[in-house]
Amino acid sequence: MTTSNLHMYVLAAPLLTALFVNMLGRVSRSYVAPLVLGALGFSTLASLGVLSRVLDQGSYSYTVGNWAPPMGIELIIDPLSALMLVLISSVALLASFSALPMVAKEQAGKEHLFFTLYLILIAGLMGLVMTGDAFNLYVLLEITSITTYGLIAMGKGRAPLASFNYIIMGSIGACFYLLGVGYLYILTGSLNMADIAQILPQLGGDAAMATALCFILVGLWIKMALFPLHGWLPNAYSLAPTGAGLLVAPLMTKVTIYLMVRVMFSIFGADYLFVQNPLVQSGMVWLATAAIICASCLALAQRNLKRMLTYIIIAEVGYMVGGVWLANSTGLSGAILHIVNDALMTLCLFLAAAAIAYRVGSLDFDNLQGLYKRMPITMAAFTVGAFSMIGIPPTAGFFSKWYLILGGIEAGHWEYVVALLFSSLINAILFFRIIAIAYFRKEGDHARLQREEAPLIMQGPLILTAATLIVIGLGSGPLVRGIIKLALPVGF
Amino acid sequence: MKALALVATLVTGAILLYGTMDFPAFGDPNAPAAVHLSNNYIEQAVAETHVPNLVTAVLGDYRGYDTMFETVVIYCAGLAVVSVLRRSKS
Amino acid sequence: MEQFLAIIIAKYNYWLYVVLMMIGFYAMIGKRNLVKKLIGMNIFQTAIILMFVSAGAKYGAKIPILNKHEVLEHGVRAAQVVNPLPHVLMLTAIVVSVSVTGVALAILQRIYREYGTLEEDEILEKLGR
Amino acid sequence: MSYQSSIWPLAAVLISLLGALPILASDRRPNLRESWTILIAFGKVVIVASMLPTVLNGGGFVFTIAEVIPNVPIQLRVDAMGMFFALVASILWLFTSLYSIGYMRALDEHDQTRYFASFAVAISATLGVAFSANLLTLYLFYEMLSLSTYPLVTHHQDAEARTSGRKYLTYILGTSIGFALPAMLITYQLAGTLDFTQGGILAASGADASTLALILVLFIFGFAKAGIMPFHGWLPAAMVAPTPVSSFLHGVAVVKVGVFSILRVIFHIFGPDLLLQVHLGTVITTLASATILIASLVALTQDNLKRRLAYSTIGQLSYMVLGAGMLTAVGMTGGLLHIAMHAFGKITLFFCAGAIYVAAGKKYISQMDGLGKRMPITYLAFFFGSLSIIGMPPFGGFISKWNLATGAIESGQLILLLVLLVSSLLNALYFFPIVYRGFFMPAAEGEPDGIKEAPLFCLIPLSITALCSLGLFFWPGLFLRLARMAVGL
Repeated sequence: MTTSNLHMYVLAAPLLTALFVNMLGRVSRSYVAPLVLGALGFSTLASLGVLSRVLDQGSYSYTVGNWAPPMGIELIIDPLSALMLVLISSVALLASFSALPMVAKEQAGKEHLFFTLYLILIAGLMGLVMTGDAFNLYVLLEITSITTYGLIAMGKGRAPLASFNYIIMGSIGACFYLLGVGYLYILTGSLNMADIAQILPQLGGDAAMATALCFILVGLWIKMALFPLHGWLPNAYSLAPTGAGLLVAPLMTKVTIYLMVRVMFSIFGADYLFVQNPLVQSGMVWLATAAIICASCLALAQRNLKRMLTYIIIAEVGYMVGGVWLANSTGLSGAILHIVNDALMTLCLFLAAAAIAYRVGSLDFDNLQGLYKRMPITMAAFTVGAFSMIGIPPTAGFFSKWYLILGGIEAGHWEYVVALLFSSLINAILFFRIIAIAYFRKEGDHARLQREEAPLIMQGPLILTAATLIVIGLGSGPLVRGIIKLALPVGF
Repeated sequence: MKALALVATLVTGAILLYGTMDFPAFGDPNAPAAVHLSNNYIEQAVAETHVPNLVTAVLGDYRGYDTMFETVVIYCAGLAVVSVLRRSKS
Repeated sequence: MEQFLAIIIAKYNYWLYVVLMMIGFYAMIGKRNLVKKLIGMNIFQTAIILMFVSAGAKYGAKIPILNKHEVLEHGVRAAQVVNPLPHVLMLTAIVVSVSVTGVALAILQRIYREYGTLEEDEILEKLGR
Repeated sequence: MSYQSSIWPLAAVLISLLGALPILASDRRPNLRESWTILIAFGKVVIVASMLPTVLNGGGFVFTIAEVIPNVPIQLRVDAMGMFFALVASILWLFTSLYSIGYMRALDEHDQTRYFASFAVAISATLGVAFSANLLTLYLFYEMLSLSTYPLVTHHQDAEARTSGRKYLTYILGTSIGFALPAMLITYQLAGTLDFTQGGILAASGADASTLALILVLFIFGFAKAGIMPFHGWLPAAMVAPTPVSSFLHGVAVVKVGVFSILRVIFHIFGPDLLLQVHLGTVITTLASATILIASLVALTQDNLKRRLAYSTIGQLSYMVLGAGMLTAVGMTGGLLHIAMHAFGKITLFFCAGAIYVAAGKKYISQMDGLGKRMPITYLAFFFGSLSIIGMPPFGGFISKWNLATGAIESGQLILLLVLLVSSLLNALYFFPIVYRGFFMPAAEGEPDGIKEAPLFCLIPLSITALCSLGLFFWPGLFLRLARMAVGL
């Protein structure tokens, strides 16, 4: 194994293991857990290797099958994609620990099917962050979508309906993206991002270019559930099987935001987006502002923990989209840092929700009373995750919010600054409402509650994630200086 | 609702048509799409891959990575259908 | 006006496919029957496929299957062969489209099993009860 | 001033934070748990005191925890001003710990482990604020204090506690996120740093007066723990907490953290010179004066003893802000000094209120007739405390008020002198009736006879703090010197 194609091993491990999980899982369920954890553990280590190599020796591009781009498909391994690889593999690994017992409980008899789709989804996400080819991106986007459709539809009750809704919306998004790529292809004759970026400025085709940009972006916004295109997300994510939600909720929207960043800067370039079209740029910040405020208000109306979290995810999408479109390096660093932090925060909260669901069953607010006595460790970790979402130092969420707000001030977009602060306050209300419910009990109920924690395999990753939130918070200086500054596109 | 859908459709269509303004005419042999990559494939593919069918050459070789994922898509879809339709034992 | 017509005639393929796409798109977002939505999705995707393929067309060119020996000896004039790349892309896109349709149909089956109907309004009514 | 790198500031902060762990671990053995509490409190005083000589000699300590944002590390630094506050807080925590044991045991409260653990975290945060080297670190510990006191405020876990807890968080967290955080970010954007620097960091930024005014107001309201009106409502609400919490946190630590933060901002972010230059001192003094007068008037109307003390606290806190707003060295010394003087006085008063509740089960002033004869020590201590707060010689409060009055005259704002005088009169009006009722009114009919002094664990700390209030008049030297060093005299 040489290190020059280590990133391919990161991708191949879950993809190949998926086959074995399906085959061996039929024979015996006991093969599933070691295979899944082994593959993802390997991927995590390998992706760390990729990251350290990139930081050490700089970005490199990899040509699949040795066909030089733009003829063949190019993979780009730069600090940003390496960081995303680490994020995806580690989040997936942590989520799997908790997903295993949940799936055994909810999907008895279908574990091998579930985890095959699950691993392919992870492989798809890894492929997405590495690819440098616009069409390849579409194929991978559809892989992640189809696996997600399947995973969500495995849920109970209304889940298939939510999944169908997601299929329709997701297909519109994918089709729009494909249309945009088609326009770019007709315009330039190329599919390689770097190649397109090189040809585009030499062409006069402003209308087609703008249309392509518009459709690619709208397509991705549907996939990332940017308000007001978010309609499919709350049902899909809250009704999905718990094990699927654990993986999908932290990663899908974040990876799509990464894709937006990639497409924006690798194909169209900052100059075209921000300098030539300042109106679009500030319009986008306003849209993000509206997204943050509306999604936060919608979250207030929810009476179920998971549904509330899904609306928070939508609000956080607004954070990052706004940060990217602020068009300064502070805002962009904040957005990238927030991709990492938000993935971990969401993971932490969903892990806690899974642990609660495992013991309590329902996640409606009324059923959470007295939880601090019953599941103190789970709730402690939940509290850390909640603090991070609110943005209380020294948890990670504070620091990404710091950069985002600072970027907003720098760019003079005060509406965005206000929206971020507003959303922090709403998050504080949302989470302290839950904390209060879980801390207090029904009037007059003074029976000594039994401690009944979730199994260790669910607690372990939860505690680890909560600790990571604090460690990343305290280490955000080196993280930004050492990785994210390097990950910014050229010109920032 | 239907009116909204109609408006959305018309707007989308109008933008798409507006975008086609810059496109080369149908069948133009000098269109960018017809000269940039395509010429490379047509001229070199046979020599490089020894496959007379250019579509196969590109599909199986130059863009084999895509094709690998294409098969994965089918595999996923099959699995998803099975897992959605099979009732769980619990 | 004449100029405009000339543009349309020169690019009539795109105009046709955009109209087709929008028929599908409208069905996806406007129709209340789930199967019609799915059919709309297929129309949309098919129109995109057609658009891509038509972008690869060249007047007077032949299909991209060549005589290997002849090419190796004499080479080939690119203008005489249509662009193979859109075909390749669309093979993949067709596969994706079929797969999504398959999954969606399976899900529709489950929905039908559960609610006994595929009309969105009726399902929502049943859920509201 | 030269700072030497040292682990001691961190130790001072961490000892009680880590101390929460053995407290939690000894959940089922109350004696062991309380021994831990005392031990940690004592250790904390020792560590803080051990740094005192260096600070008095013009030195200091610094410790960097983490480098988080360019130019803004999470860093602890011990200087005269921080030392001043840390000394007050850690000494009074020791007394409060003793008092807590007596109070909680006498009332047989539930969940005492959680109580003591949260308390330990809260004092950690307080020292963290005292030793913060920059605004970000201060903000971090400020939030930590808000959150760690939430379980204390809602300790009773009933409907009233729930409402108050919500109010508490809404005010404290809401203002800190809504006002203090953006103010801090704008400051960072303007100055490129958040370090507390003698003379301020904003002077060099060239910001115009309206921006500065905006930042200043955001900061003053953002640190709502200082109870500047109209963001004072949380303090009376927080009185549902057990009395030791009210006495220490809402008489000393929490509220003074708010004041301390505002003072830090005025002294070391803006710098008095800059504020003088753009005439922003009046903004501070106007807000503070209004709060002083209104709070004193409201206090007159309160029948619940703890609520009356709470409104008194709101008024007294604004004295400190007022002193800082005078922007003269003497006024600023007075403001800072009042942190200590008020702390010793007010904690005595709260201790007494708690002792009365423990011994007689009474919360309302109108029910306390004739109680002084049965609980003479408690009532005498209460009398001492109130005299100190009113500012009578020979009690500590006189020294700080004297400085404040001098500062008012020096700054040429005689109206402020008038505010001080009127409010002192009001202070007397709302304190003396309590003492008078206790000693000279006959007890109500049908009063049970068994009422006697509270347990020793309660009585001893309150006597000591009352005597301290007295002693600080004669020996204010240490605090006076630290305060003068802090303002650069």
